[in-house]
Formats: sequence, C-alpha cells, structure tokens
Amino acid sequence: MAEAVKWQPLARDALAARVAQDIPEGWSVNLGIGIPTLVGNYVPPEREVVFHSENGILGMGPAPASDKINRWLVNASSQYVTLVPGASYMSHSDSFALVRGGHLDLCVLGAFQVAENGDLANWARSEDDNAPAIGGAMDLAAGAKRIWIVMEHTTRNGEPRLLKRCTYPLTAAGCVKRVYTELAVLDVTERGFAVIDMVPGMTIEALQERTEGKLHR
Amino acid sequence: MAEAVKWQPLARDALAARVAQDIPEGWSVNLGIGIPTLVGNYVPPEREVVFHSENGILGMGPAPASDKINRWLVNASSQYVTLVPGASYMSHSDSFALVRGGHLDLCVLGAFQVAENGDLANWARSEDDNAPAIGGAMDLAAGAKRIWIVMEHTTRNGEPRLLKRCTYPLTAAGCVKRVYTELAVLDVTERGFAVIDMVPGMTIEALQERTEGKLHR
Amino acid sequence: MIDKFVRSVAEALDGIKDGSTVLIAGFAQVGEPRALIDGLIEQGAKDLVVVHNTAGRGREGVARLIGEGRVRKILCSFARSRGSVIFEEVFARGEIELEILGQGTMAERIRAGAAGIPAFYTATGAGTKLAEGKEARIFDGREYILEHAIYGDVALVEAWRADRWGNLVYRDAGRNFNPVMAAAAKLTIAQTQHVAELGELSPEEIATPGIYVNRLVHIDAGDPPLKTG
Amino acid sequence: MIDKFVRSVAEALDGIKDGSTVLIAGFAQVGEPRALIDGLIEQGAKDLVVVHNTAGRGREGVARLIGEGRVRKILCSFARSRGSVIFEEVFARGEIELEILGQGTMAERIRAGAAGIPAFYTATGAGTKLAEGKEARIFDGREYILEHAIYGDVALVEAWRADRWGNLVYRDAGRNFNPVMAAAAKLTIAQTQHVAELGELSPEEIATPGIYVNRLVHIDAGDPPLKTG
Repeated sequence: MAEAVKWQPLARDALAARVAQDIPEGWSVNLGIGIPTLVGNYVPPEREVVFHSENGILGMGPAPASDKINRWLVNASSQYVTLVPGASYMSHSDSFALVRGGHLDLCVLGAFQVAENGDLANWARSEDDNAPAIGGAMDLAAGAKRIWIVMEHTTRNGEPRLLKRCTYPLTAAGCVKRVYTELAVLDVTERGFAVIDMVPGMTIEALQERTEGKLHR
Repeated sequence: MAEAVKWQPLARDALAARVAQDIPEGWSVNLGIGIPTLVGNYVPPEREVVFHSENGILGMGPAPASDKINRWLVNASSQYVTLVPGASYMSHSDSFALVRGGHLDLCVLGAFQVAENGDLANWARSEDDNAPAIGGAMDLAAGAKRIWIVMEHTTRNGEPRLLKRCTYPLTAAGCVKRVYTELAVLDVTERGFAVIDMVPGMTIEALQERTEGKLHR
Repeated sequence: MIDKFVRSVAEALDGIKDGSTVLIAGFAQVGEPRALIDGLIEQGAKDLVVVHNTAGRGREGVARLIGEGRVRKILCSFARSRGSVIFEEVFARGEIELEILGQGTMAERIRAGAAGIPAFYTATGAGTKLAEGKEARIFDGREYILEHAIYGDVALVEAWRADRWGNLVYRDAGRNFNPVMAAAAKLTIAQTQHVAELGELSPEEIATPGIYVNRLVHIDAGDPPLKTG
Repeated sequence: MIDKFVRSVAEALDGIKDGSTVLIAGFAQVGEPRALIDGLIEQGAKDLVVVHNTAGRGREGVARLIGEGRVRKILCSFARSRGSVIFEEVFARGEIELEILGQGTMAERIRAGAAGIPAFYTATGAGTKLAEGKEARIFDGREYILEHAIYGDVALVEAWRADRWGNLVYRDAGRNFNPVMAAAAKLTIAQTQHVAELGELSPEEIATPGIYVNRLVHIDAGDPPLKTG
C-alpha cells in the first residue's frame, strides 16, 4: 500500500461505543463474547436497553464492584454481572425459546468472516475443527431479528475478512445485517456491502483495498 | 336374561371409592370430568397423592367450603378447588408438556367405549360429529403412564361398551390399562379383558353377557 | 424510558387489522382478558382467526365476537360444549370455519410459534380422526403426527400485576394460556389488574418477561364471575 | 408421606447403570451439582453418555469423570474451550465420542424429551456443517433441520431450596439447565443447598415441580467458586 495512512482506526472501546450509539431505547439486546460485551458499557444509563444473557437473564446490568460480587450471577461469558430493576430469570430452555423465536431486537456478535450475502463464520477456522466451541452463537445468529457484527476489518496479516463468500464453516447463512469494524460501518444489502460510515480520513478506495466483497455507497 | 339378579351394582360414589383404593401414595394423578373427579374424595388424606389439573395446577385439593371460594382457582372441569401444601402453578404449555411427556403416573377418564386392545373412545359418539369437545382428553390418553377408565358397563339400553373394537371415533389407540365399571374391574391385557374384581354375586358368565370383548380370568 | 402503558382499551387495540390471527387467553373465564375482548368487538376488525380454548360460552366475550360475525375461523379444544349456543348457531349456518384440536396440541403449537419451531411431532391424536391429512411418522416404534406452529398477529392476555416494561405476574389458575400466548404474537396486549413499580416484581416470579409484551392497559376487572353449578 | 430426601450422596446415586445417559446441569459452575458429579465418580458407573454444556473445564467435576475414562460420549455446546485440557487429551486419544450442538438446540432437544416430542424442526444450524446428515425442510420459504429429543436416564441438578415432594427453587443464574434437565430424565436427582418445609415454597415461584424429582439430598455446598479473570 503506497498511500500514506491518513486515518486512525477505532480502538476497542471506541468501536464498542460506536455500536452503542446505534442502539435505540427499548430494544432487547444480546451481546456476544469479546468487544460486543463492551457495548453495554457505552449505552447511556438513561437510555433503557434490556440486555439478555443466554443463561437465563433478561435485564442484565454492568459488572459489579469487586466487593459486591454475587457468585450466582454470571453472564454467558462467565463474567459477574448485576441485575437492573425489571430484570427476570428464566431457564435455559425458556431463554433459548426467546432467542430462537425471534424476540431479540438485536444480537451483537464477533466474527472471523462475513460475506456480502450476509453469511457469518464465527465458530471454527477450519472445516477440520472437529471439537469446536459453538455455545449459543448458531441459535443467536439464526434467531435474533438483527445480527450486527463487530470485527477487525482484516486479519493480522492484512487479509480481508469481509468476503464475497466465507471460507470458514458457517454459523448461519445470510443472517448479518450490519458490520462494525475499526475502519467503517457497513450494511449488508441485496447489492452487497454498503458503506454507511467510515473513520475520518478513510476513503472508499482505501477501504475497498482491505475488503474482498464489493463496496457500495 | 333369565337369571335372577344376585348382585348389586356399585353406585357412583362407591365406584369412585373403588378406584381410589388402588391409587398408591406418591402417584401424580389427573382426574377427568364426571365420576373420575369424585375419586379424589376417596383417597384418604394421610395417603399423599398429587392431583394435577390441565389448566396449570399440580397439588390440587378438594372443593372449598362455599364461603371460602377463590374465584381464581378452578380445575379443568371449571369447578372451584383448593391447593394443598406443596402445590405449584404452571402455564398451559408447561402443564401439557408434563402430560404429554409421560410424567403423570395415572389419568382416570370416563369413556363411551373401550376395546379389548385398549382403544379408547370418549369424545364423540359419531364420525359425523364435526364440532366436538375434546379438551385435554387426547393429550392425557396419549401421554399419561397409565390410563384407567371409569364407565358404565353397558349403555342405558343394555348394549355393551366393552367391545372387541370401538365403533365411535378414537381418543387414542391402545392406551387403556384398566377399566372400572359398576360391575367389575378389568385389566386390558394382550389376551383381552382380564377380570380382576367383580361385585359380590357377579359371575364371569353374567359379566360376559354384558361384554362384547372376550373376558379372561 | 420504556413505558408500555397506554391510557385506554381503544388505544391498546389500535391498528388491529382485518384478517388478523388473534390469540385470546383465559380458561373457564379465569385469566380471560374480557375488557380487551370487549374492546376488540368495539374496535371493529373482522375476518379474524381466533385461537381460544373454547368457541365461546354464553352471550358475552368470544361468543359475542363470533355472534357479530367477526370471526372467519376459530381454533379451539371445546367447540360444542355447555353454553356454546352462539357458536353453534353460526356454525350451523356455515358462517364460521372450525379447527378442533387437543388442548395440549393447541398449547404446544402456540409454544412452537413462540420458540421458532415451525413444526413438531406429537403422539396426541395419532391414529384418530384428528390425524387425517396430517403426516404420520414412527419414532422408536410409536406413531406420531406432525403439527405446525400457530403464530399470532395479536395476543390478548390478562395479568394480575404488571410493570411498565411489560413484566407480568398472574394470579393462581389465571396463568393458563397467558404466558404462552403472550410469547407467540407480533403484538401482545395485556390488561392488568394491578400496576407494579419497575423492580417491584421479583425476578424469580415474573412469568412473562416484558420482552413479550407490547402494550399494557390497567383494568381493575376484579374477580372472575362466580360459577354457579 | 412422600419424602424424597435420602441421607447421602451415595444413596442418591444408587443403582445408576453402566451405559446410562446422564444429564448434568449447571452453567459456568453456577447451579452445577458438584457433589452429585463427585458422587457419580465414586459410584462407578461407566460407558456413560453425558449431556452437559461443556466438555469439562479444569481437572474436577465433569472433566474428572471424562479423565477417568467413564464417558463414552459427550453432547455439549463447548468442546474445546478454555480449560478443556482433559477432554482434549482423551479426545485426541480417540477415547471419547463427541456430539457438538448449539446450546439452544441442546436445551430444546432436552425440552422435547421432557415434553413428549420425539423430533422438531429448527432454523439453528440450517445450512451449516452441523446440518450434515440431518433432514432439511422448507417451511414458509426458510430452511429448517430436524432435531431429535434427548432423553436422560438420569439427571443431576442443583437447587437452592427444596421440599420433601421435590419442589425446587433455584438461585439467580443457577436456574439455567436445571429445570429442563430435571424434567427430561427417568431418574432425577437433586442436591439442594437448603431444605424447605412442605408448603413453604410459593406455588408461584416453584420452578421445578416435585413430579420431576425422584431423589433429594441436602448439600450445603455454599457459593460457586470465585472466578478470577
């Protein structure tokens, strides 16, 4: 890449905050492991968003102070959390009925790869991975009303992760609605990836260089 | 019938008491509409039997005194009931998951007809009944571990109701384990109806005259 | 602030379209959202598909909705039954379609609609008249039939207590079809006898989490009518 | 008098046979019946099929059961994951069979086993590697796959409070897989932190009715271990 870098990629927390900005009051939201979990920290407390955790919590609050830990209250990432007023508990079967029945307004997940047709790959880096960790990802990807992905725009080696077709095993086909990376926000549309936001200084051309799928305005 | 009648058929309450006698402590039991409902009155209070009602009650107690009615507490027959200590409420879907998953030790139902292969007909008296009342009968008949039937041995006209094959539409195939009538107690076995008890003075021959299915000892 | 309470039954029912599938909870008049049913009669939507345990009894509620010719089809477990006079008249005139189904199959089909399950197998009804036209299949030597999910456009439910998020608690046998129907519709409308502050309902006892409820109206309906005989 | 309490873990686990399918509840060590798992290790049954959210972490509990060569097959949603060292060793040696499944599909398959549903269709996994060998079917334009019920011979669960009928209440996120697993086994064994008098648990808050529980043992296990990082 000959061009001079004129932009600053978003740091993890800034990226989480960028996602949080787009979540409206009243939505019920599940946050996956990793950067998605941080998103909850950036939804202002006066904006009521209801956070769900697959292990049977609806109305999850932030992490407790270290001297206020309730060891019986963990989220799906095994982290200690709190409840907000209005919260409720449910069993795993009821919790996943909620997920699979299309009742979550949004699920924010991480990804290895996303394709321009909305295919998501986030559980295995190889067809030969015969003992992977799936957790609730397939249920969430197939079940939530909207899937937003937070991911790095490219691999550490600079290979694109926003592809024409995923090369890793799919989590779910055609489920992704929007992708947030450290460089841009893209919607998955019938025509492919539509760029709806970029970090200051970024150009479509520079973004396209880092993206295998075709970008549109 | 030339023979002199030497026996006394059981009255409704005596029949209910006869059924109750065979219910051991610890069973979970659902009682259908009619005589089956009376069975609960004849289980001695010190013998703990857990009564279920399809509308979401486990641990149902007897009818309340008329000045102690709770209008929010009815059974599946729309009668006012009470709770016993240890009772719990559940939704209709959880209640029928319990029924259909084979968790009831016993369901006592009424019947129009029972066949010697265990087929039960208790919801429609004609193939042409196009607007019948089924309620939970099909679920109970297909789901409970044991189906016991309480019924009149013959129709008012003396026609048999314990048949080789049911002529009315089935509620469930092959589900009946035992039949209690005002004249006898019969088990449904691979060989057909096995007589396990008769009212005093009744003979197998006299009982067979009133029964289309073949009787065995 | 999330606040699902509206000020009137009319507001709660606003926008229900002709042709909607309406799930109506309640069992033996307990936990039955009578104010909402009456409101639906007022509201005027017609050509409805109604899912309710019975085809209505007496002359009020679901019976009246049917009597006014607003129900194209009813799915129920009790069609002809004590007091189903209006349904029987309308049915005899061929003016309503009936789908009769076992009560447990009804509950499970609604639960399937709520849980993202388009179809499931059940032993209930296998080998009976109700299996006619349905796919049968043997699992482990036993016959089962395929039943399909019921999806509501609208659910009408009655709660004992509700908070502004739509968390619901029921009273005694008033729970019945309420939780499963509340979860299975695009637009779930609850009438509640009492209003709770947010956080007042125990997280352990909430039977319907607010995620399933869209609109709430406070109706102090009092006890269900007294049954006589 | 119904009294499902037994005096020891050994008595609670008595009679579990080789080859049993054992459902083990708990999520992230919360609501996990550790005393019963340890007891099962002592008890000696082998050739087990274990259904648990993970393939074990660290060296205790389910991991130890696997490490001792007692598990023929595991069904879980997290196989290789942080701390799954023992499973990975045993799996690499080809000494354990693995069925990996989405966590929701796992929960729903167990619920199906509890509810008399031999099989159901779900969108989870459709079009993925996990759909291989499974029947696919289109409903309303979307692809679903057929999943089968999981039936437990034994379920091991942990309650917060229990009465002698086996009515169970859970604590906070300790509910998780406990209610659904308790309902899906022929022999359900619960360890409980506290004992309640019959009638003390509210009929509204009982999450597992006693009908699903066969044996109870009082184990004041205390809080789950503290997670660090």
